[in-house]
Formats: sequence, C-alpha cells, structure tokens
Amino acid sequence: MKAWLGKFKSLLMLSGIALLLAGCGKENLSAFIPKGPNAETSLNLIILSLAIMIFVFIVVMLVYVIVLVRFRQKKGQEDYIPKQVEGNKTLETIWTVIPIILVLILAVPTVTATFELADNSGAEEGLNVEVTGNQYWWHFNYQGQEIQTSQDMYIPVGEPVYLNMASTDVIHSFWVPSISGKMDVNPENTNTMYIEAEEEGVYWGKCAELCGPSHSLMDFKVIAVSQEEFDQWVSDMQNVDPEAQPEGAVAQEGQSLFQENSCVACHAIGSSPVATGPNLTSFGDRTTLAGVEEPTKENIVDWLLNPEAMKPGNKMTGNYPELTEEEASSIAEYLMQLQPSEITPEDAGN
Amino acid sequence: MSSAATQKRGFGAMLWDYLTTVDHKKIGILYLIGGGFFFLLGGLEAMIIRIQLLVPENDFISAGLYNEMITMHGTTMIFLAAMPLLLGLMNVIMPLQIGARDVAFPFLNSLGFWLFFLGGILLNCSWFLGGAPDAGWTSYAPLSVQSPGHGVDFYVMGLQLSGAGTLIGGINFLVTIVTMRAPGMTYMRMPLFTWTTFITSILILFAFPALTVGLFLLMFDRMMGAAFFDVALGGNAIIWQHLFWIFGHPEVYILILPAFGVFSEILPTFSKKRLFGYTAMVFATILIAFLGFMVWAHHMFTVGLGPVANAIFAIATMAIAIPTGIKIFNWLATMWGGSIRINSAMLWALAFVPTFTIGGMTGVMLASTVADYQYHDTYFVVAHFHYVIVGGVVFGILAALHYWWPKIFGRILNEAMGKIAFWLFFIGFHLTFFVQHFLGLMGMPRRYWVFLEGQGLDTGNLVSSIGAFLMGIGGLIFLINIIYSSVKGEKASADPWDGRTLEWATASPPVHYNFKQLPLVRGLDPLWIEKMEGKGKITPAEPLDEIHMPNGSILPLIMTIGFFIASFGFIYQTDHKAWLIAIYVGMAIALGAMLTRSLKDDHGYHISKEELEREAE
Amino acid sequence: MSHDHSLNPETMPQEPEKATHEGKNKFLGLWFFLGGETVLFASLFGTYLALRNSTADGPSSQDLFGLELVFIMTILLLTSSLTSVYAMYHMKNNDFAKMQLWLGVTALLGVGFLAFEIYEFAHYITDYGFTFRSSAFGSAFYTLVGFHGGHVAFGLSWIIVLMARNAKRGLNLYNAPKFYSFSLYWHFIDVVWVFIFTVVYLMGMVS
Amino acid sequence: MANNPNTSKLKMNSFQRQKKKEEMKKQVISFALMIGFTLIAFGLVGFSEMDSMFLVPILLILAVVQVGFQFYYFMHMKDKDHEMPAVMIYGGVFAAMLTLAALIVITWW
Ligand code: HEA
Ligand code: HEA
Ligand code: HEC
Ligand code: CUA
Ligand SMILES: [Cu+2]
Repeated sequence: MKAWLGKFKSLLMLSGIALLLAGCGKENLSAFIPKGPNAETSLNLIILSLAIMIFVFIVVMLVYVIVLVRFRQKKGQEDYIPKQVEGNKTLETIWTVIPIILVLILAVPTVTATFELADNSGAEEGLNVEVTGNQYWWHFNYQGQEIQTSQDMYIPVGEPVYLNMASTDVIHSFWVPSISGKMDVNPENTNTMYIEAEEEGVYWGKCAELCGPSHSLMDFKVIAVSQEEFDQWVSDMQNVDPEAQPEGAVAQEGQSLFQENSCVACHAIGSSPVATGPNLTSFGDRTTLAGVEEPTKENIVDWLLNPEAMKPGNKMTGNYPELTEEEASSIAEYLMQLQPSEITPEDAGN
Repeated sequence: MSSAATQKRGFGAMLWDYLTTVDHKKIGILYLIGGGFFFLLGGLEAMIIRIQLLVPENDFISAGLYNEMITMHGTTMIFLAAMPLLLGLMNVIMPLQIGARDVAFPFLNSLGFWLFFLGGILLNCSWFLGGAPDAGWTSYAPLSVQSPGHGVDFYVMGLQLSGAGTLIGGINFLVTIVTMRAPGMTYMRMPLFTWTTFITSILILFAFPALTVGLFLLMFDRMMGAAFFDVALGGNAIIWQHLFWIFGHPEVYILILPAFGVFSEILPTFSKKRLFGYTAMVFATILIAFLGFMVWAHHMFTVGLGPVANAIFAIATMAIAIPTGIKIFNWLATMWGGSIRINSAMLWALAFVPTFTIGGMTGVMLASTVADYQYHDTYFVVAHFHYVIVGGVVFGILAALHYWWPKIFGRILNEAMGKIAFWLFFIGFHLTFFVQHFLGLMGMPRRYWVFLEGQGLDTGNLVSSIGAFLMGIGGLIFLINIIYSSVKGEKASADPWDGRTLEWATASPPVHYNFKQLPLVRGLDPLWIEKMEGKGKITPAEPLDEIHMPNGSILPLIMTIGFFIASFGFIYQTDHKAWLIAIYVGMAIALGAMLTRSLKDDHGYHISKEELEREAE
Repeated sequence: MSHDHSLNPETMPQEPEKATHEGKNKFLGLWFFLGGETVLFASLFGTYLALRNSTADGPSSQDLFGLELVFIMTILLLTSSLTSVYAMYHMKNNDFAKMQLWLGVTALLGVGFLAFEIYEFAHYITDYGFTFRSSAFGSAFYTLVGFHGGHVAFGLSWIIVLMARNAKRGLNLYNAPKFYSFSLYWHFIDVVWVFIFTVVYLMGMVS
Repeated sequence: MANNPNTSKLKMNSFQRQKKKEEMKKQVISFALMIGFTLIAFGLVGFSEMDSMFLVPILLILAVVQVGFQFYYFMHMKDKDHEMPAVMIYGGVFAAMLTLAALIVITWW
C-alpha cells in the first residue's frame, strides 16, 4: 500500500501541489515536512484525500459556474417559467455511485494505515519510554535504563521508540508533528504509540489537548541523535553523580541553596524517580527553559523570581520559599552547569 | 417590529404580551431576538480571540481569560446563537408551511423558549461572578472538574436549562408535524424545511438526553463530591467524552439540517423551478441523521480506542459524504435550467454551495484516521468546522432571515446593504478560515493562547485576524440594515418572492390564527400549483367556522425563573450551605407554577365566526 | 369553555384519551418523550456498567446486594403496572369510581416501592458506609437507581394531583388523556426497573 | 375537530365490551408471564450454580421479553395508531444501544 501511495505522491509532486505544501511551515515543526515514517504515512493520506477533494471540488465548481453563467434570468424574461423537472434517475444514480467509489478509494488505505500505526509488536525488544504529562511539562522515564529526563527527550535515529503514556492530572496530548501524529495522554490508562525519526534533528513537540492556562506553553523537544551518540548519552546519564560539586563559589552556593530551599523536594537531579517537577539532571543542556523560553541566565532568574509571569497557572508558583535576586542568580549559575553528558542538542545538528 | 396594532398599545402592554405569549410566531421572534443577541456576543468574543492572535506572543488578554473566551465563544455560538436562531425560524415558518394554526403544545413552546433564554443568561452571568467557564466548549473531564471557581458550574447549569428547553421544543415540533398538517399535506408533500425540522427534532430527542446525563455527572462531581471522573476513586474521564460526543456529533447535524432545509426552499424559489429529486432529498436527510448517530468517535481518534474502533468510525464517517453529496448535486440540478434571480437571500444560498463543499470535504479528510492524528486539535479542525458552521449554518440563517424577513416582520430588508454585508462577510470569512487549514498542519494546535515567534505562523494568523475584522464589519452592516429596514423598509406583500409554499399564501405578517380557513393541499409546492392553474389562491379545506386558540400564560416564565434561582443555589451551596435556601425557594416557585398549571383548566378561547367575517380580507 | 366535556356512558368514545385533538397530541408527545427517556436511561446504565467494578476498595455489588428486598420491590412495581392497566380498562368503560380505585392502588404500591428503596439506601449508608462519594461505583449506583426513584416520586405526585383535582368532576375528554399519559409513564418506569433489577442487582450478584 | 369532541358518539355495544374483556384477559396473561419470568430470573441467581457466561445472557433475554410485554400489551404498542410511537421507541432503542456499546467498551479497553 505504501509503495503505490508513494508513487502517487511523486506524481503529485510534479503537479506542484506537494511543492506548494512543502513550502509550508518551519522545518522540524510542520507536518508538511515529515521526518519520520508515521508522519509520512499521515502526509500520504493527506495528499491522497486532498487530491480526491480537489477533484470533487472542481466538478462541483464546474457545474456551479455553468449554472450561474447560463441560467441567470435575462432581461425581458421575467415571466418565463422553466420546465419543472422532478428528477432524473440516471443522473441521481451517477452522483450516488461516484462518491461511493471515491470514499472507498480513501477508506482502504485509511484502514490499512490505521492498523499499521497501531502495531506495537516491536515493543518487547525495543526501547521503551514512559511518558508522563503534567501541567505543564513532560517527563520521560527510560524504562529499564534508570534514566529520567524532562522536557527534552533523546532518541536514536532510525529506531522505533515505544512510548507508554499517562498523565498525572488532566488530559494532555503528545504531538511531534514532523515525526508523528498525536496521541492523548490520559489520567486513567496507559496509551501506547511509537515514534521514529529518520534524520537527526531537534524536533518540536507540542501539547495538543487543552489542559489549562499554560496549555499553549507546554512545548517539548524530541532530540534524535545517531545510535552511537545515543548510547553515549545513555551511559553518561546512567553515571551521573547527583552530588557533584559545580565549579565556582557562586554555583556552589547555588547548589546548597537548591538543597535548602526545598527545590529537591520536587526536582530530582540524577535518576531519582521524584517527578513533582521537571527532572533537572541535564538542565544545562536544555534547549529551552520551562519548555518555551530561551535558557539564558537572565530568564532563569526571572523564572525563579516569578514563574507565574512566564507560565500562568504552573504548579511551582507559590510552592517554594521566596528567593532574593542574588539567591536566584546563584541557583541559576548552578543549574546551568548541570551538563552531565557529552551529547547535547548540538549533536543533533540544529 | 410587529404589526401597527401592537405598537399603539404602548410598550408595557406589548412587553406583557411577549412575556405571556404562546403564539408560535411571537415565540419565534423571541427566539430570533435572543439568538441574535447571543450571536452578537459570540461574535464579539471571536473578535477578541482574533485580536489576541493578531501577532505572536501577544498579551492583549491573559491566558486564563483567553480560555474563558474560547469556551464562551464556542458554547454561546452553538447553544445560544445558532440553534435558537434555527429554532426561531422553525417556530415561525414550519406551522405556516404545513398549514397549521399553531404548534401542538403552545404552552410548552413558550416554556422551551424561556428555558433557553434564561439558561443563556445564567451562563453569561459567570462573566460577572468570578469568571466564565474555561475548559473549552467540550469541557473535557478532568480539566472541567478541576477548574477552580464557579465558571464550569455556570456551564453545567446554564446548558442544562437551555438543553431542557431545546428538548421540549423538539418534541413540540415532532407532534405538530405528525398531527397538525393541513388536509392533503401528506408527508411526501411537506416542504423540505418542514422535513428537516422533523428530522432535526428527532435528532434533538435522541441526542440531548446524553448531554443531560453528562451534565448531571459533571454537576454531581463538581457540586456534590461524586467520583465519576475522579481517577483516584475509580472514575473514568473518557465517559464524559463519549457522552459529550454521542450528543455532540448529532448536534452538528441538528445545526446543519435545518440550514439544508432553508436552501432547499430558497434555491427553487429563486430558480423558479421545483426542487430536483425531492424524494432523494428527503431520504438523504434521513440517512444523514441515521448515520450521524454512528460516527461520534471520530472526535476521539487520538483517545486510544484502538485500531478496530478507529477504523469502523472512520468508514462510517466517510459514508456521510454520500447522502450529503446527493444534496449538493440536487441543488445544482435544481438551478440547472432554471431562471435564476439573485438578491441577498439568494446570494447567501449561492455562497453556501462552494463554501460548504470545502468544509464537508475537509470533514472527510479528517475522517481518515491516520491523517487525523495530525489534524486533531489543530487549527485544521477549527478551519473545518467554521467552514461547515459559518459557511453552512450561518449562511443558512442569514439567507433564511433575508428570505423570510418580509413574512415575519412585514418589511423587506434593504437590498443594497444586504449585498454589501454579504460581500464583506463572505470575503472576510474565507480570509479568516482558509489559511487556518495550513496553520494547523504547520504545527499550530487549537486553544492556544499565544503562538511563539519564529515558527512560521505569523503571516497566517495576521491574515486570519484581518479577515475576522471584515466579518465583523459585515455583521455590523447587517445589524444596521435590520434597524433601518424595521423603520424605513419597504412594506412586503403576502408573496414578495413569487413563492411556492404555504407560508406565502397568508398575509405578511400573518394574522395570529395564521389561516382563516385551513388550506387544502393538492401537491408539492401547493401555492405554486394554484398559481400555475391560474387561481393564485389556495382552496380552503373547510367552511369558515370559529377558531379555537390557546390562552397566553405567564407561568412558563415563572417556572423558568424558579429553575434559574435554584441553579444559583446549586452553584453556590458548595461555598455556603445557606445557599440551599435558594434551591428550595427556586424549586418551590417552579413546582408551584407547575401545580397551578395542572390545577387550573385551560381550554383556550374561540374566535367566533362573526369576528372572522368582520376582519375583511 | 364552550363545550361540556363530561360524558355519560352513552356518549363515551371508544378511546377517550385520543378523542380530542389535544388528547392525541398529549398521547404522542408523551410517547416521544419516552423515546428520549430511553436514551437518558441508556446513558445512565452505560455509565453504571463502565464503573460497576470501580469500587476503590469500598464495598462491591456482591458485598451489598440481597435478593429478598429487591424481589419485593420488583413485585410491588410489576403489580402496580397491572393495576394501572385495570384503571385504564375502567376508564375506557367510563367507570370513573373504579378507575380512581385502581389508580389509588397503583399509587399505594408505588409508595411502598419507594419506601423500600429509601430503606435500602439508608441500610447501605449506615451499615456499610457505602455512599454516593465512596467510589465511582457508589456514584454510579446511586445516580442510576436514584434517577429511577426520582421518576417514581414524580409519577406519584403526578397521579395524586390528577386524582385529587378530578375527584369531584368525573371523567371527561379533557382529563382522560392526562390519566392515560400517566399510565404510559408509569409503565415506562416499570420497564426501567426491569432492567435495573436485572443489570444492577441480579448481574451484580452473579459476576 | 378540537371543538366538537362528541363527533365520535358511540354507544358501547356488546361486541366492544367483549373485545375489551378479551384484551383484559390477554393483559392478565402477560402479567402472569412477567411475574413468571421474574421468578425464574431471581431463582436462577438465588439457587442455581450456573456459570455467569450463560446466566447473564439468559437474564438479559428474560428482561427483554418482559419489557416487550410491557410495551406491546400494557402500553398497546401492538395496536394500530401506534406507528409513530413505535418508530420513536425503536429510534430511542437504537440510540440507546449505541450509547451502551460505547460505554461498555470502555471497561474492556
Ligand atoms: C454544522 C456542523 C458540521 C458539519 C455539517 C460537519 C460535517 C462533517 N464533519 Fe465535522 N465538525 C464540526 C461540525 C460539523 N462537521 C465541529 C464543530 C467539529 C469540532 C468539534 C470540536 O472538537 O470542537 C467537527 C469535527 C470533525 C471531526 C473531528 C476532527 C478532530 O477533532 O480531530 C471529523 C472527523 O472525522 C469531522 C468530520 C466531518 C464529516 C465527514 C462531515 C460530513 O458531514 C461532511 C459531508 C459533506 C461533504 C463531503 C461535501 C459534499 C459532498 C460531495 C460534493 C460529494 C462528493 C464528496 C466526496 C466523495 C468526498 N468533523
Ligand atoms: C455557530 C458556531 C460558530 C460561529 C458562527 C463561529 C464564528 C467565528 N469564530 Fe468560532 N468557534 C466555534 C463556533 C463558532 N464560531 C466553536 C465551537 C469553537 C471551539 C471552541 C473551543 O475550542 O472550545 C470556535 C473556536 C474559534 C477559534 C479558535 C480558538 C482557539 O482554538 O484558540 C477561532 C479563532 O480564530 C474562532 C473564530 C471565529 C470567528 C472569527 C467567527 C466569525 O465568523 C464571527 C463573526 C460574527 C460576528 C462578527 C457577529 C455578527 C453579528 C450579527 C450578524 C448580528 C446578528 C443579529 C441578529 C440576527 C439580530 N472560533
Ligand atoms: C511544588 C514543587 C516545586 C518546587 C518546590 C520547586 N519547583 Fe521548580 N518546577 C516545578 C514545576 C511543576 C515546574 C514545571 C513548570 C512548568 O513548566 O509548568 C518547575 C520548573 C522549574 C524549572 C524549569 C525546568 C525546565 O526543565 O525547564 C526550573 C529551573 C526550576 N523549576 C527550578 C526550581 C528551583 C531552583 C526551586 C527552588 C527554589 C524550585 N524549582 C522549586 C515544581 C517545583
Ligand atoms: Cu498539556 Cu495542553
Ligand atoms: Cu462529528
């Protein structure tokens, strides 16, 4: 099924439609520029259905325009009474049967693809990641690997990664448009899906189910690196020393402030399963702060002083002791040094 | 707005008249006023949404307020604007089309209206009482259960009231159509608008109870500590989604079918041709309604129902394209060979065809499960449903308003203004929503308070917002047209458009008993038949005799006020038990009104034969 | 009122409940309403079925339910269905006194049913601590059975008002449809109960 | 029509009385059957050791048949002039089945 869909797609490429679409959106975010097999399957179906729709629309518009041009009432014809036609069996049959055929053409690949994407048979041997949605951040637990991360998820390129997803609060939806379609993250059950990236890259992920005020700020990243780099990352992450001293007095001060100010109650460093807040083990390598902001020191300080301004309704606000600007700055210094792995988003090429 | 006689009686008397009326035409007008008011409100909310999304990372309104805005926009537009406007049109027109003097249950008709209206007011009270609901018009649990404040409580109680009103309205229309058709008006001679009213009412009857139950569960969870959606106590939030969509999908056909009915009246009239394939049109309507019950899970493709369920629902959903296609082509064939006159009513109907086709086709694209994994909860979906809802339902309502305005109010809407409003709205509409298809696939989920800079989403959103402002201006001009025409508009004759159906056989606006003598129907398009046979007038089916009419009553309003007060009690008793008093008082008022109704015989009154004869033609 | 609707046996139409236009409307309206109620109760049953094992370590259906009480309640309600049939039989024979009598019996049986139900709920709450808030199962159970009980209570108030209002007036074409509508409604309540005792109680004790 | 209810003045003749009697007899039989079904249902649950795989469908069938009696005999859905009521009840049952299917599937998945 994939093969002929693929051929169909290249055919359309020529007709320019796909070209037009390919111009749409930002690389690594847009569903028009697929970087993984699931996104490709989706796009193929999108293009197939679009082609059918364009055909239908052209037919409808053709008749419509003819009607409007030919059958407008002309001057002096105000009293003309057209023939009162009751119907026409042949015509009516035609416009019943043709849509049936068109729908079938779409239905068959839809059903095949649906089962294809639901095929989780590789999960046993494959890499399994437990994905947890929280208001308003994501947590990733690499099952059987003793690795916990938040916000940024590393995966090896060209490998399906099996996700087991659940939420701790309300419904979220896990969506990385350029790699795969979305799947809801529910509080009452574990949903499974797999994702696979065909190229290295930092792929933008978004929460697609309304989950509260900061729903639009619940972004995350999927970082696809080569298999070797991934293995390296895994071993680095497994050997993190949560107590490691940062460099410089300010940062060391920050580290003790971090311990004293109950930050650790919510934020784990290392593979501790505590996940009331994002795991900060590799915070220094994060592509973003809290999912959406540039992780500059200034921003981190702003966050620590007033998280509410950055993410309305987040669950950190008001739940930690108030910090002075100085304290915040030392903590930021410390946090930015949390770079346990040689592998960083830079290795993914972006 | 109504006849000169009422205006002379002074404002107080007229107000009392409308508060107590059981006349289907006046209730219809009340629905139009109420629905129009909420449409304006929903439109205003839409403008605020589009201002917020004008530029990236805008902070015109806060995140919390944005969520309240979209929730109220969606809820208001669907439940308080589109549906009531349609119910209003049905109320005025359907009894006229079947040659009846009133509806089956005039008292309940009035009750239905007041429940809708006060339910809507209740919902909007939330703006002033600590914040509107903010969990989306779909109010998915557990977000809706956890939402702080009383916003969602207002959603629950407001929709419960107005939903009850709609259900009553549906049963009323059903019985009316079954028992009160004029002699000779067989089912297969009913105008399409009456048919769609009939089928829509069936949908209401079977779809709304699911919402009622869903709302009760949410109410119990929020206000009484039940655990339906509380995962910790074994609850299951997916139940809400099923109940909501078992109601919700038929709901969208509740909206579109009457609009289909409207177009099936307007296109033949202004093409001077009978509807092509009448029988097929009727059966397509029935088929759409039937299939409409079996597709709800297409809103839940990403919930994780598994591939079998997803595949079944995908195919069932696509099947709806077939009966809908039959309709589109039959409309085209109706115009083919006709003699088409274009005025504002017809313009809206003509604009509907391509617009709705696009919306319907994106619907079929959405039905393709794996593709929907990408579309779902993005602006692609927003684009889809505004194409079908605005391009189908709103265009339909506007077409119907221009078409039936003379019949309802006795004056013709201004043509020039009608056309300007149309073009602004039409162009604005496509600007607003066409780009949204692309925004969605480019990675913009819906219900996003802000979109970030540098993600390639800026231009699209800007264009979309500009389009929305054009729609706003178009809407404003339509409003001015209404005011202008009700003062200065051209007086309408009984049959200004050379109509085909029975409503054009009585005066504009019709006398309160509609027809002095019930008409005799001799075929489809009865008035047209008589015109073609040179009579131009409907043959009466009975000798002139006294007419039995129902009495007006203030009880429906009082009953509803009782429920209204009790709703506040339910909402606030979680804060303070003293509010239980409001429940008791409110319920006592409502039950007292019901008791009064059942203890006091109400046999209506008769208009004597002499009186009828005196009212000369 | 321009016509006297009171009738003697000589002028009684065959089906007084449908003899007037208003009567026919009421008759159909009530039937259609019952169509909607079917979906309402289906939603409640569905919710119950989805949550019946979600006891959150609280009492389960096997712990709670007993056959005897439910059996008595069932017989009461089934019998009340038959007595309302008798009432309608006498209505069609234009025998007002007998109709009132049988409606009275119907109401009494309904009151009996309701009393047992209240007793049952009280028993669960006091003896098992099983409440509306205990678990999702508790919420679903009380909601489903309570909705039915609410319908019974509403039906009772309806028939009592009807009987009192018309006690002195006898049967006429204005109130015959009202009595008839009540009887339809009452049968429907019975229908729902049949499913409740089957699905909630009997099936709850089996699995 | 509404204003002259006495149009259908009919004298109750013996034939009609007879018919009503027979109707009543049928209803009493229905009632007896319903009670019988109820007894069987309760009896099966109370006294038999049947596997729930078999028991549950039997219970459901007993309930459905009983409800059929209610609708067709007690509520007269079998009579003429009840086409519309029948359509609406079947419509309701159709929507009800879908609703039940949806919500029951939740517990399986
Ligand atoms: C008036 C309202 C209305 C109407 C008429 C429709 C009509 C249709 N809708 Fe739409 N829909 C909505 C209102 C409506 N919808 C709303 C409000 C939502 C979002 C709710 C929310 O989440 O907030 C939604 C969401 C929605 C979804 C879920 C998307 C998602 O959330 O992921 C889907 C998926 O299948 C869908 C499908 C369809 C289909 C197949 C039709 C069909 O009925 C369309 C049929 C019509 C045609 C196809 C055009 C004419 C036909 C021809 C010319 C014949 C030839 C055609 C072919 C062979 C294809 N709709
Ligand atoms: C009937 C339904 C309906 C209608 C008509 C509209 C109309 C419009 N909608 Fe709405 N919309 C919804 C139903 C509707 N919408 C729903 C259900 C949602 C989902 C909510 C959710 O996510 O929960 C939504 C969401 C939604 C969003 C997405 C928000 C988000 O996801 O973040 C946006 C964004 O652009 C939008 C814009 C608009 C615009 C610009 C219009 C314009 O067309 C409005 C133009 C109208 C006017 C300017 C008013 C003109 C006034 C008159 C003509 C007066 C008439 C008076 C008399 C008759 C007396 N809508
Ligand atoms: C009540 C629990 C809680 C406490 C205590 C807490 N946080 Fe947080 N923190 C959170 C949550 C929840 C988030 C995620 C917010 C969001 O994105 O919505 C977060 C986010 C962050 C982030 C951004 C994380 C990222 O991955 O981008 C930083 C940095 C941070 N917290 C630092 C701190 C520091 C330093 C302290 C102590 C002074 C602290 N937190 C105390 C809960 C907490
Ligand atoms: Cu999480 Cu939206
Ligand atoms: Cu739908």
